[in-house]
Amino acid sequence: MAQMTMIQAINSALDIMLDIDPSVVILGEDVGYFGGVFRCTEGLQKKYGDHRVIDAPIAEGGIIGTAIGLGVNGLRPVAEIQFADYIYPGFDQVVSELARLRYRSDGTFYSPVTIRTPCGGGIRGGQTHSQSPEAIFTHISGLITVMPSNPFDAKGLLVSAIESNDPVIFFEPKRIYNGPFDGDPNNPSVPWSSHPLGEVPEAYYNVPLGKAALVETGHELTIISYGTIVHVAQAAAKLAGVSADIIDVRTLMPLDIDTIRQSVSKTGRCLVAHEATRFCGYGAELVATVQEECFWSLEAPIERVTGWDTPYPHAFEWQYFPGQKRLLAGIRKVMEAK
Amino acid sequence: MAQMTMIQAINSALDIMLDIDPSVVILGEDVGYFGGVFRCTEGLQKKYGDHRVIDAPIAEGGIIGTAIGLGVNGLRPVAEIQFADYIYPGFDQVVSELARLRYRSDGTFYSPVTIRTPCGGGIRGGQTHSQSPEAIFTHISGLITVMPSNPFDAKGLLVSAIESNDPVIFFEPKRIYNGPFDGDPNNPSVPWSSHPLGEVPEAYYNVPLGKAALVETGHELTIISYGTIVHVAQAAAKLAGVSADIIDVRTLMPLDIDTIRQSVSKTGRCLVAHEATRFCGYGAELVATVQEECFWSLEAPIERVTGWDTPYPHAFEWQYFPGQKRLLAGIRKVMEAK
Amino acid sequence: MSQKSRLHIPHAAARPGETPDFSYLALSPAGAVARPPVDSRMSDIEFLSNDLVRVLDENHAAQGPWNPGLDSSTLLEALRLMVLVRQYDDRMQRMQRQGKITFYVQSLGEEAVSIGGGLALRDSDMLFPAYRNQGLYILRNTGLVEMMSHCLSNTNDFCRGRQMPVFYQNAKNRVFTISGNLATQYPQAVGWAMAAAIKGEDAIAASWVGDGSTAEADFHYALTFAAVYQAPVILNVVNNQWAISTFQGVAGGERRSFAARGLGLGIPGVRVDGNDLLAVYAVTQWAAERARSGGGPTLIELVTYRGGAHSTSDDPTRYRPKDEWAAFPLGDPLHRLKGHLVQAGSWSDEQHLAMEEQMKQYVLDCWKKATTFGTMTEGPFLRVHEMFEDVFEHMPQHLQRQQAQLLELEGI
Amino acid sequence: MSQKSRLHIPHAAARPGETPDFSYLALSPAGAVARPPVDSRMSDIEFLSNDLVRVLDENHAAQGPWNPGLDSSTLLEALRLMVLVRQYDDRMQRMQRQGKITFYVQSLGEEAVSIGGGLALRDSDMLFPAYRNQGLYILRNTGLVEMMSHCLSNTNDFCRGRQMPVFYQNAKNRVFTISGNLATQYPQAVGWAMAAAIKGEDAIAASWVGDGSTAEADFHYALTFAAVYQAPVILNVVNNQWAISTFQGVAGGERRSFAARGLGLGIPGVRVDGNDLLAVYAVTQWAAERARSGGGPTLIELVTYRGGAHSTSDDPTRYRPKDEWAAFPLGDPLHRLKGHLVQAGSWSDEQHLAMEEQMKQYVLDCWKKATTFGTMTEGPFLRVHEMFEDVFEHMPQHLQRQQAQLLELEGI
Ligand SMILES: Cc1ncc(C[n+]2csc(CCOP(=O)(O)OP(=O)(O)O)c2C)c(N)n1
Ligand SMILES: Cc1ncc(C[n+]2csc(CCOP(=O)(O)OP(=O)(O)O)c2C)c(N)n1
Ligand SMILES: [Mg+2]
Ligand SMILES: [Mg+2]
Repeated sequence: MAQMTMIQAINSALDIMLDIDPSVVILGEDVGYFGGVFRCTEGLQKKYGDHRVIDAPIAEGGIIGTAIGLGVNGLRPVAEIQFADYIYPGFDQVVSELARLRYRSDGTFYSPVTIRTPCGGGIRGGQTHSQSPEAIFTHISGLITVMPSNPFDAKGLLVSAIESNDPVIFFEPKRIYNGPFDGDPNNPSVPWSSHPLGEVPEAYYNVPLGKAALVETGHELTIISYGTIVHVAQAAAKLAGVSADIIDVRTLMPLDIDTIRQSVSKTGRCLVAHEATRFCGYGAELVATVQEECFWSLEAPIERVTGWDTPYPHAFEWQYFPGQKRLLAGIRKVMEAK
Repeated sequence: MAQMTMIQAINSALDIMLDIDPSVVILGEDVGYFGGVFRCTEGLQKKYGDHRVIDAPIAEGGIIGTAIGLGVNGLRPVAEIQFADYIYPGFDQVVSELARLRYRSDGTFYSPVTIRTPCGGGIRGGQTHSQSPEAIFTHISGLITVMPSNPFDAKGLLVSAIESNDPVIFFEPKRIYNGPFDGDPNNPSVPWSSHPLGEVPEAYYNVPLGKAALVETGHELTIISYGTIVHVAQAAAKLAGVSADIIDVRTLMPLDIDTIRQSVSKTGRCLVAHEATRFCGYGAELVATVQEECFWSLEAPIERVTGWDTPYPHAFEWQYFPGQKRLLAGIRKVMEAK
Repeated sequence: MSQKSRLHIPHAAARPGETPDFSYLALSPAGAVARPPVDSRMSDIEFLSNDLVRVLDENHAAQGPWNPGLDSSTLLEALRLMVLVRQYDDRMQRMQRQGKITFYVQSLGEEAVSIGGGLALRDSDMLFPAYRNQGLYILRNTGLVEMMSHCLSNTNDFCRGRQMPVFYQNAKNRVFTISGNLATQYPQAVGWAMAAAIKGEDAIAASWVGDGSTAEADFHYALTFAAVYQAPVILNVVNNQWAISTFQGVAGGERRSFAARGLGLGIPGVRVDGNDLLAVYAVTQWAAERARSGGGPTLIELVTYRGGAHSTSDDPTRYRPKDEWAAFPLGDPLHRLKGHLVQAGSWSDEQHLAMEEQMKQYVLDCWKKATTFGTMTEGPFLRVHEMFEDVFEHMPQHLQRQQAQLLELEGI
Repeated sequence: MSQKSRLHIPHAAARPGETPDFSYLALSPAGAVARPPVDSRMSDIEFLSNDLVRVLDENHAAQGPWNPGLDSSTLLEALRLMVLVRQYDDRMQRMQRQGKITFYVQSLGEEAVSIGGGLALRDSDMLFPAYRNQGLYILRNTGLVEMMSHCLSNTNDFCRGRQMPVFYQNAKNRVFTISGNLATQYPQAVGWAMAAAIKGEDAIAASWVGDGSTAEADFHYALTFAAVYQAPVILNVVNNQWAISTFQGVAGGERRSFAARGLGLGIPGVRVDGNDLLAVYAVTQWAAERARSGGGPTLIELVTYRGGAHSTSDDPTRYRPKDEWAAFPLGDPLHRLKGHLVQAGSWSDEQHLAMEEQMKQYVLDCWKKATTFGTMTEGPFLRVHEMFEDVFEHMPQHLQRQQAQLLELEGI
């Protein structure tokens, strides 16, 4: 076991997959010689050569389009999109091609592309370096969508994503690249080495896609979240003194409905939280699923705590981010409702 | 008053706006000399000249990008994207630019672009001529999203869209371009001339954005829908013999929450229906909103009837489309739940 | 305002009721254009993007350095394939008109593009076609019965009813699945070619888009990535003068050829008579040799004409002169190749008629066979639950549920 | 495999620890390139995309037909502006290092691009800059206090804290708002220019992107639409050799100049010494005259060098030699213009030092003033409820509710 940041864990997953599978190739902006603007691919070009870790032109649609072709010709491409905010120029290739290739060809063509991309705010990135567009991708049939909340899962899920023959959109919450974040920017920052899930095996392992994690167990409330907000939820639940099941969805599509149903049927109360904008966000699907699956167990309206329906403003990062205060208010509301 | 199809109503709205506002310009693929593949712009280039109704290169991102520039320079562009399935190449210009211009510049720059695009299935268009991607757009802060269900609304809402200083994504359900559709493809097709909302004033009028329409009034159930499915819902409710409020959302963002709240508070039961895929679709937001607003009035789980979470298959168009049978089953389920 | 406007609106040379006018087309005489070595410097081959490589002259004789010198059996096979494509198109077009299939796209007048280009490539090369390249599938031994079955969305459809007619595929023989979205296959072809290079294989990729589609982003991505990595790929632009209702000027063809589009990235372009099978073959062969020997990508513009409607949903009499095709200076590719063989003494009008009849009959037989796998109105039918398969490799729970729900509703 | 691979991977000429090598840069002597009339035929001006238009020679004397013949007061104003930009950059860079602002982007070494280009345009022309064009805002009389206030996200920020630092705007003086997404402004500029043409106005638009950004779709869209409609627009590519860590070859610059990118669409390209203010001015003037007189778009490649890091988040010592800038053959634009004025007798080292000092002081005064509107740590602050404004023209109900919810939570 080693202590790893999420960046190191991701780097380790890539390193292992490049090593054990000669068909794995990486391409993206600045991923090669430089090792990526967040250093996730550091050292890999040097180790595996410039034919396997490839600096790409600044053209997200071109990166994804050529990655699809690389995949159709038997390689297993891992494309990096430098920020999730910049995935939109490649959106058509993702939606119309990557997601649809297997279906439209009755399974004779497919391309096992993994798209890694850092998402989320909290690093003063303003509106074009802070977005969480996961909901959009979960609505597209044919894509697997993942967002880990810690180094252990990040490595294990990334290994599974690369091994998957289905395309995976792999969101990396950049706020927690270097340490967990409880949602209060005034607290001293904490490194992953102080967190149990910062302990990551150096060798190969995987975490299966499609399975949620129950990160806390309780009986009064179910909190469903993913990414950075998992940590905020843990802190807020503690503050509120409520005994909560906290579910880290991890794989957003396909969703692990069973884990959610079991928990909410038990607790009868549910709060859904994410950083992305609220309207038609992923939280809406979680609420809809919970009310469909657990309506008769519900003792209170399901509460949604999310980013506001505005772009992510530079000046008001912490008023935008659904931090402890907002989570706490949400918890109180759902606990007090009757 | 005249009898108009939805195509004629849309043409009439464009004609009137080109006429009364010299800043209105139209651009898109085949919209000029030819009058559009669905004929919505027929005759307009001849009438207003080739500087106001402009044939564009096949480049959706270029159409939207230049439309934004036209708008910033004082014009009021109406861009046509030939099929909603082909809006994705322009997605970055919509999300990162059109939707964000006003916000990022504190209101000093904006571009009053309307993007018209035919959506939905039922014309044997297969997976790339049948999509309903509205949910994706409603999740993007800064966009108004509209989908009319009849000629009267289509004209009035399109006039409002063009007049709006905010960008509007205007979805036109192509299955009902020429007549309402009750969801049963075996029934003889019906023209708009037999429908009261096929009566459309030839002169200027508008239908305000942001207001839903209560197309049927009842007391046992609320059905919330939009576009083609409004007609299917009407037929299914009749078949089921239930007394239902049927709400045609019309403007998907911003959503008319009041109309919904009032209705569900009254009926206590709710069914949400659309043609788009289910997971993280617009219906999820409707369900989430209803359970947040009306939880204590709900006597049964809110039911969702939608397209399946697959692409739209050519061979199984009518098994994919949420027709009367599926609506009926949904109505029964929500009515029988207790 | 229009008079002194600085906004230039491209106008088609002729509209319905007007006399066809192809004076805008720059032509070179057959045999007039030099054939430079494949390893020439860019600046020495730039002329290829302006001139028009032609082999067959007005008398159907082969001329000049681009004459690929194909033997008559190869040429007869090319002719047979072109006839077959045309007969196939004819039957399918009529089947659509009779309501037997929902949609169809002909390649009338463009048959040499697919057959000439396809023949010049190896079986191991991968093809990424557009929807008007049915010739490539036929050339690569895709059964007509299978292609028709696909158009019928029947139980023998290779994509199991998932796609509209004409969106073919043939993985075994290395022809890609067609997308409804224009030009998306272009960067994919470049990626495929990059993978071949990465793996050290000597296969190359080739892709085709229409003149109108060159305005799409994917065209730019493909050219950029192909140039940067010198991918072994042939990028074809089929300039059939029209993109639905807009003529090639709306795609930027008024000032410079489409073959010239890659020059600014250092990609050589070749403009070729797309209705001259020998020229298409020769130019493709040249580009393939460049790609295979590490010379990188070539952009080929095939100058041709869309003889039919855009698709069965289209009515071209609304936007172009009815007799435009007849006035097209590069003629009919089928007629020209036939003429060449006849003038060379290897073929006769009688033989041609007989072969045409034979192909027609073959196509009809195939159609009959295809319908035994089901039609839109008569079984056998695909099973509805297949709709949920292949969204993912393994069907996730939510789709299993939706599938069960549908089967219950349908009483299955 | 790499040895005989057909996959070409572009490699930078020099990496950290290696000797800078600009032998790949094709240079022309100052004054050597002809200045054709603006209404020349495309084929007669193609050389402009290969050669390098330069006016200032090694002795800082102005040479040849592109010498715009500017009077010394104009040149002194240009020099002052360049010094001001550099002083502004220097202060803001340091303020970021001290944690006073969150992010910054310098234009060190590229000052002539914005100042030379901007000066050659009219006030009524609309500018669509990239993030390294702060010079355009300064030239167009955007108050430094306002620009700094923006970088501070304070109460005087013209975009009210909505954007990261350096995403400026100046609607009044016709400089567009900057986006985080690369190149999106390029087709917008073309659309703006089209609107000017539609309205019969004689303003033109100009836009700037980096070499790396040319690979984006929006670059292609802009060129295509500009060519098709002959839009009155100037499209500038600032080739500063680097795009974060990748050199210009990764954007396709190894085989042909960026100026050549539009040739295949019939858009003339001019390659210009971007560190030579006189040349930049002259070329921009030439392109503006073309556009204004109905000649359509021009693509200008400005050859320059990114003297600093990509941004304050970047560390260039990881990927390029430390002394690369010093070895760049086109030198420092500021130094060169100053040299020109000194050698012409209109300026002296002493005057220059004094002016530099004056600008420095002015910048400092502006900074002090700007901070009175608030800093990141000290008030006054923007009011948090402003976050919900301007999403739409009128705030819809759901945002009113969210606003109320936030105010309640914050106890306001
Ligand atoms: C992304 C996208 N936009 C628009 C369309 C609609 N469309 C289908 S074919 C076509 C014209 C294509 O013209 P061209 O590329 O010249 O090919 P041709 O039909 O002439 O062979 C258009 C606009 C589409 N299929 N995909
Ligand atoms: C669509 C998009 N993709 C990626 C980025 C991240 N990014 C910001 S600047 C930059 C490099 C741009 O290089 P260049 O265009 O040469 O401009 P320069 O920084 O050299 O001035 C990248 C990749 C972005 N901002 N937008
Ligand atoms: Mg065409
Ligand atoms: Mg650069």
